Amino acid sequence: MTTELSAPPTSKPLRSIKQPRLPKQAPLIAVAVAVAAGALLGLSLGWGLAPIVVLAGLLYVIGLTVWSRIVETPRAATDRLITSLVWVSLIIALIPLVSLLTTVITKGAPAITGTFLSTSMRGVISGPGGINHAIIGTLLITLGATVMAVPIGLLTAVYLVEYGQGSRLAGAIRFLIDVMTGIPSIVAGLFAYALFSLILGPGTFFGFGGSVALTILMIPIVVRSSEEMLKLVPSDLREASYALGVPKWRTILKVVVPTAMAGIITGITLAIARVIGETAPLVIAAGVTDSINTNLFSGQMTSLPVFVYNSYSNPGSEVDVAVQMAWGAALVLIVIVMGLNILARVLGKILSPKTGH
Amino acid sequence: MSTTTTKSGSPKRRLGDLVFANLTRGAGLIILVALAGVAVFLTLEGAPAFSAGPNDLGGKSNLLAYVAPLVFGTLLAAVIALLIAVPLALGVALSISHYAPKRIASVIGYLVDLLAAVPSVVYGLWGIGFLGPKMVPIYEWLAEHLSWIPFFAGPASNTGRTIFTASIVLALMVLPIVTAITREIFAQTPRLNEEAALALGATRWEMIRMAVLPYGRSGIVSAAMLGLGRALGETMAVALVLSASGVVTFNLISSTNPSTIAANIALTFAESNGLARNALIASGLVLFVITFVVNFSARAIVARYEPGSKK
Amino acid sequence: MAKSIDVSDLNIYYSDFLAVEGVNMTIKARSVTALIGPSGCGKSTFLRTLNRMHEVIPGARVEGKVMVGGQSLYDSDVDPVEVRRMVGMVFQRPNPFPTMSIYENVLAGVRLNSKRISKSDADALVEKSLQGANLWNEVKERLNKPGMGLSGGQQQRLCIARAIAVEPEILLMDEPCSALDPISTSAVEDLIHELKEQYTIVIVTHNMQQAARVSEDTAFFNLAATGKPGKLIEMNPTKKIFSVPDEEATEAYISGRFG
Amino acid sequence: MAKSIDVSDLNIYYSDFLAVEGVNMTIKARSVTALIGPSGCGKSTFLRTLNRMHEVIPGARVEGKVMVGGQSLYDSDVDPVEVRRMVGMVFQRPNPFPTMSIYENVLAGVRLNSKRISKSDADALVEKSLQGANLWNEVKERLNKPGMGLSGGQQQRLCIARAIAVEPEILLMDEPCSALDPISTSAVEDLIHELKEQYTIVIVTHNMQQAARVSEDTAFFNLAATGKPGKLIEMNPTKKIFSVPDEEATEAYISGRFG
Amino acid sequence: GSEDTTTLNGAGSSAQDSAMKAWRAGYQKSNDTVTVNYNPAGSGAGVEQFIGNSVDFAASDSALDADKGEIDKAKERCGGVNALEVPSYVSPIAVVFSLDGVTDLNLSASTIAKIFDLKITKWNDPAIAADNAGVTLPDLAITPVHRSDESGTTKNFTDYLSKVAPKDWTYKADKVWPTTEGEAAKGTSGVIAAIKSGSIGYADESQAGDLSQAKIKVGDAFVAPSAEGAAIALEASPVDDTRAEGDLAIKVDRETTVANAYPLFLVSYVIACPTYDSAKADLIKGFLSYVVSADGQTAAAGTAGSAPLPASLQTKAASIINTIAAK
Ligand SMILES: Nc1ncnc2c1ncn2[C@@H]1O[C@H](COP(=O)(O)OP(=O)(O)OP(=O)(O)O)[C@@H](O)[C@H]1O
Ligand SMILES: Nc1ncnc2c1ncn2[C@@H]1O[C@H](COP(=O)(O)OP(=O)(O)OP(=O)(O)O)[C@@H](O)[C@H]1O
Ligand SMILES: [Mg+2]
Ligand SMILES: [Mg+2]
Repeated sequence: MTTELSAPPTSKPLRSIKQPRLPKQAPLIAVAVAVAAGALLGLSLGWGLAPIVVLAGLLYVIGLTVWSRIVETPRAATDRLITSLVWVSLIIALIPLVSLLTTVITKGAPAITGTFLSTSMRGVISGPGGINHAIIGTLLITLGATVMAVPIGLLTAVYLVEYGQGSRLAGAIRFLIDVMTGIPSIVAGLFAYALFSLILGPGTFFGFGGSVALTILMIPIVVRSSEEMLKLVPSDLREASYALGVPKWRTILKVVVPTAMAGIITGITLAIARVIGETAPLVIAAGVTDSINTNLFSGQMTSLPVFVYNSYSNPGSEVDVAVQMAWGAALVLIVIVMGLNILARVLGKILSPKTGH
Repeated sequence: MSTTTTKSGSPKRRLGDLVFANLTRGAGLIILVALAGVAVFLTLEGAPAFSAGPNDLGGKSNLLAYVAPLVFGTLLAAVIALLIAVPLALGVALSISHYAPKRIASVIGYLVDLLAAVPSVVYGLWGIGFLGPKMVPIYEWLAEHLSWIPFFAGPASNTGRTIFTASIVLALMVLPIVTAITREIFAQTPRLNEEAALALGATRWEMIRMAVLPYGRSGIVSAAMLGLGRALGETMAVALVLSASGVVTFNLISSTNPSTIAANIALTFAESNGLARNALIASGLVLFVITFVVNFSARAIVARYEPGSKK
Repeated sequence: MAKSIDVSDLNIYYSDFLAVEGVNMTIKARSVTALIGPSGCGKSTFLRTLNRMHEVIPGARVEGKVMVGGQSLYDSDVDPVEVRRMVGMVFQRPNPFPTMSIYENVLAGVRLNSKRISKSDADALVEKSLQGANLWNEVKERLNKPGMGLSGGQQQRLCIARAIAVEPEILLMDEPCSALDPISTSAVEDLIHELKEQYTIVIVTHNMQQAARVSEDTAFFNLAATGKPGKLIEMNPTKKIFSVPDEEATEAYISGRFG
Repeated sequence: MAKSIDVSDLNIYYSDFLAVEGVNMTIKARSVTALIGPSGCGKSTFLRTLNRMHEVIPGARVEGKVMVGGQSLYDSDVDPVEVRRMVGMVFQRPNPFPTMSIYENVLAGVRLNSKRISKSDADALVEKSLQGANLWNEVKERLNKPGMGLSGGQQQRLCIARAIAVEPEILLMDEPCSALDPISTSAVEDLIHELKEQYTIVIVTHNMQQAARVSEDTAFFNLAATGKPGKLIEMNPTKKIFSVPDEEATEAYISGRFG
Repeated sequence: GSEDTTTLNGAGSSAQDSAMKAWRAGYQKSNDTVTVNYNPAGSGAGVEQFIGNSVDFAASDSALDADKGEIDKAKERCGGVNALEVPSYVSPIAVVFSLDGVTDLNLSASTIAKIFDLKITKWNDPAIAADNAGVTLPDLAITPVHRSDESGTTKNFTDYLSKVAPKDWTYKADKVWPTTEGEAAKGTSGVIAAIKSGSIGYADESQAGDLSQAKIKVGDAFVAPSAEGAAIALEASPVDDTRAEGDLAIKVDRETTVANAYPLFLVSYVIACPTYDSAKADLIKGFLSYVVSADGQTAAAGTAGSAPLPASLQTKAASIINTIAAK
């Protein structure tokens, strides 16, 4: 049955493992050449920086691929092409980020002063005011949303991973969670507003209404990310705990969730970051005020994005001041989110499994 | 010691377990109830719009004629956004999971997560103030040289506030979500399969094509679906960036653009009342149904192409 | 305290798949019983029915009787959680809880069950258990360091310490040394020798030399073919199994003709 | 065609950790060489340096020389991708590509180089490789079914078919049977017997009976303690190793005094 | 909740937002414990919320609409009595443009209509040149910019065009921009931001910033947008006498030819009930009285660039607000 095989395949030519290869620094050389050529060509045609960069990028990708194609094998060339594309896509993704951040920082930083952070807009007609009320509003409303979305989301994720495997309900929940990500934020706001108008009577604008709207937007992200993280906990650990005579629920609470905590926290931060910048639902559900309101359950509340939006769209007579305040508030918002992010990472580090190495 | 013997008569299912299991199920049910609440709310508030006339529908004769162009714009913007965002996100995710050294990878991951933190208003302002003007020369070039392609029929917008610019902004907003999920999935590709490919003499890209992408296929689709949800539902950024006229056109670079459902709600909700308001909510319901259908079909497609590999 | 185990007519299923069929076996108290056999013959599956860990897998179930010290494990009014406290288990791969320190790992069984235990009692228990697992001297200086920081062999002994801290009467071990280097292996084997003074020990091993070294009795499982159920072929004192086994299949397996 | 392998003064590192130290070894062409030794002694690590799979792990590197048929594997102008085509590898756990059919799995490696392979050539190659792996008769009816649907032993033979389809000159196997039942194991062992007519085979095994059954030469690795580097203790014809080894440590290991 | 006695909630016109800032600040200064919130959610939303009893007062860029049943619904909300409605804010709407080298431009209503309807597409069109002797107009495409959101500004602008140049502007006055051509932008600030060289748009005069403002043809003269001009035009406009008592809706006369009048302006109203719960009644009466007072109007003029109400209207408005009483 192995007749073909048993014929000694001596006719096969001796295969060489040595292949002509590009020098190790080939990508760097290609970058340098591409930038130089792009700059030369671009400058001679009187182009701006952006087209030159694009040209250099193209030259790099094409040049390196062609070079590799000539010297190395076609497969190596493809590999280089993809590698270049991966790096280029990374750079393309980072350009807008950098641009966004520099825009916000250069336009927003001049607005940031002690009074800007510590006072409200109460009594301020045009002229520079403060965003203390909006900071408080953002923090309280987001806190409210987090306090609701995290337990519900986390428990649901636990259900999906630990209890619901294969059950129809779990399948339905998983599917509907995906659908939930498609709820337009403004619809969430309308829903929250309608809900509380129904329960508490018309005209119920309060921070908590905003929190409920944001909760609806947060939940799918919390569930999805926590579910993935819980799935990553090795079943070894669950079994180790069961074998010690620990009931399932305690195993989940004391072993599974803590082990996944770092990832769960990352997911929660992502969810917070996603909703903390929402405008439309908060205008509808939480209202707007110029004054400081520290009660989530009564009275209208302004959040930073709403403040940004209103200052930009209704700047009053001193447009420059208002617009600068808008950028300043946006900067504060981003700093808050970054702070949360770092806090989460630190928390994650503290809580995450310790390898000890 | 003898106290640890099995107590006869103790309940088979422990109380703690019973309570906790039901608690988690309850949380899941709360989500279902909330979603049902949203659906019921949209239906009840949207239903009256079926009797709305041209006065409340911006001159359109009936609800269908009112919503159809918006659906078109919504899908157009979301599709373009995904076409831009998904390949980019895959590239970024791969660079994090398979290309960059670990230290750099975590920095990149952090930076991309930051993109998720930028408020949508700021995206909108950036789109108007920075991206739009930068796109103008490109649009002019396209209108001049490629106007025979319907997408670039022109005339080019002089502010760059086109559906294409709006889609780029959407793509950026979608990028972090898709990246975050796909990079997790890529990182989990069984080492076994990657090594199998490498041991057969695959280059890095061939290894990714043979082992990583097929393994992550369903995850990529889920990630794209989450991103699509965001793209479909994004309100403020689109409302700010887009020069929306509510037409139906594939022309991507002129100042006359289709509007999207979510942006249209944001643009007209404030000044609407009565039936016009019901019509807007009905359009929200349509958006809800669209996400539902898209998700459903995406899952069906994934299931069909998955040869029983997903445990 | 250590108890004997009586298994009669045990069939073990994964959903509809009969993995192990018709096991009848008596395991003596305060002795070491080794389970050997080729891969996939159901050694792990069988072991896990002895502390009702089998049913943790969705769809898994058993038919038949397992009696521990006269009590039937699978009676309807028996709480599996209680069973598992009485019958401890150590796994193939050491699995200390990654979020806990060495100290907390040892106390995990007690603490996770929210028994209130005074600091001094806890200290005493930790020391006793770690000494019982031959680990005390190596870790007493760094009890608050994470358990994951130990070497594989130390981790495995930490898991044994964790298992004996809840004072079980029986200890099940599923290839406890297969991921360990030879020095750690012999440390664990020495430990098993000491533990059998107090516990009934059942150990699964792929390593026949190990079975010969540590056990009084040996049970040989085999299966006719993949997809067929595993069966207990022979159970006898280890000495006999390794010199003059009753069955030909045992002889073939031990002499290395397959497996 | 099969080639011999010469290893001289090989040190293998994971970042700063020296995992294997100073290996000198000659592996004969068209024969089976077994690597044995306790867990963690570096058998897998060493094996993976023979086809440059070691460097796939971030931070991993080697010092020293590996010559295959007179070509040095670690020269700077050597393409690791070509090395891996010449030196095939089979892993401990069968790893067919989950999204591919049996047919595609076999062709996976071939497709990489010759994209335009005619249907009839492809069919012939699939049949030849599957027959070479003793799997043809079992799967010829369902070549388009997913490879994951096979039993463990069949999957492992599928992986062998996949490896030999690219016509390597050397075949490395890392505990290819440790996850298989005895029947599948003996199928794979038979296969190894046939393959050595054409290939140079290096096999890592935990199972000394297996080493004795399949190999001409055996290399014994050991390590002084966890954290110390593994070393090649002795390499000799298998017969000699299992009867009168040169080293005491080998004797101790083989007679089951540890490991 | 609206039962709070130290908080007044209002919502509505975003055009009035700047003025409201001034009024709230001014009122809160003398009434330290009071908080007045104003949500510039839009006139429609404001009226809707007022009718739905969600806010205490509304501000709207157009008077309550009988056809849409707003008057009846407002009556219902106010316990069966007609709601009060007084003008509070008058703002000229400027036709703004950006054209290199050109800062002064005269445009007739019919030319504006043709430009926004894309009948005139180049700056050097004879129709424009005819009104601008001595100005060199470039051969450049015109990009008209309009609001993408619904707004009172659009309604007043289209109202002006349809009344003054009915032949060239065949659409009716509406909050929604009636055509799909041209550039669309959200909000006044969006329109301002979207005006690049060659563009033309319309926006509140106070928000025009650095953009050039066209003079529009009134009678035979060309008038630049100004608060005074708007006030003159407003004074020339009659009150709608079909309305109930307490409803001071204005029928704006776009075609006025009174000297220096600038008829392209927006008039915006505040809407409230005649009766409230006892504590609230005084609050709202106090606040709205301040709004229409000379002080309030000057404050708004300072911050929002609006035109103070003419004295006659101011007195009428004040007397209507004075009727607000506790239930
Ligand atoms: N979770 C499971 N679901 C379904 N079948 C399983 C499961 N675990 C094990 N089996 C099957 O049960 C049989 C016995 O497996 P088991 O793991 O008990 O063997 P073993 O003797 O412990 O093997 P090894 O020596 O490899 O550990 C095998 O056929 C296996 O495929
Ligand atoms: N990816 C890795 N990174 C760092 N160290 C590693 C890695 N893989 C293995 N090692 C270390 O290298 C040494 C040799 O491991 P290796 O896996 O080669 O042993 P082995 O002889 O194959 O053992 P086994 O029989 O258990 O497979 C061990 O100390 C191990 O901890
Ligand atoms: Mg087992
Ligand atoms: Mg190994």
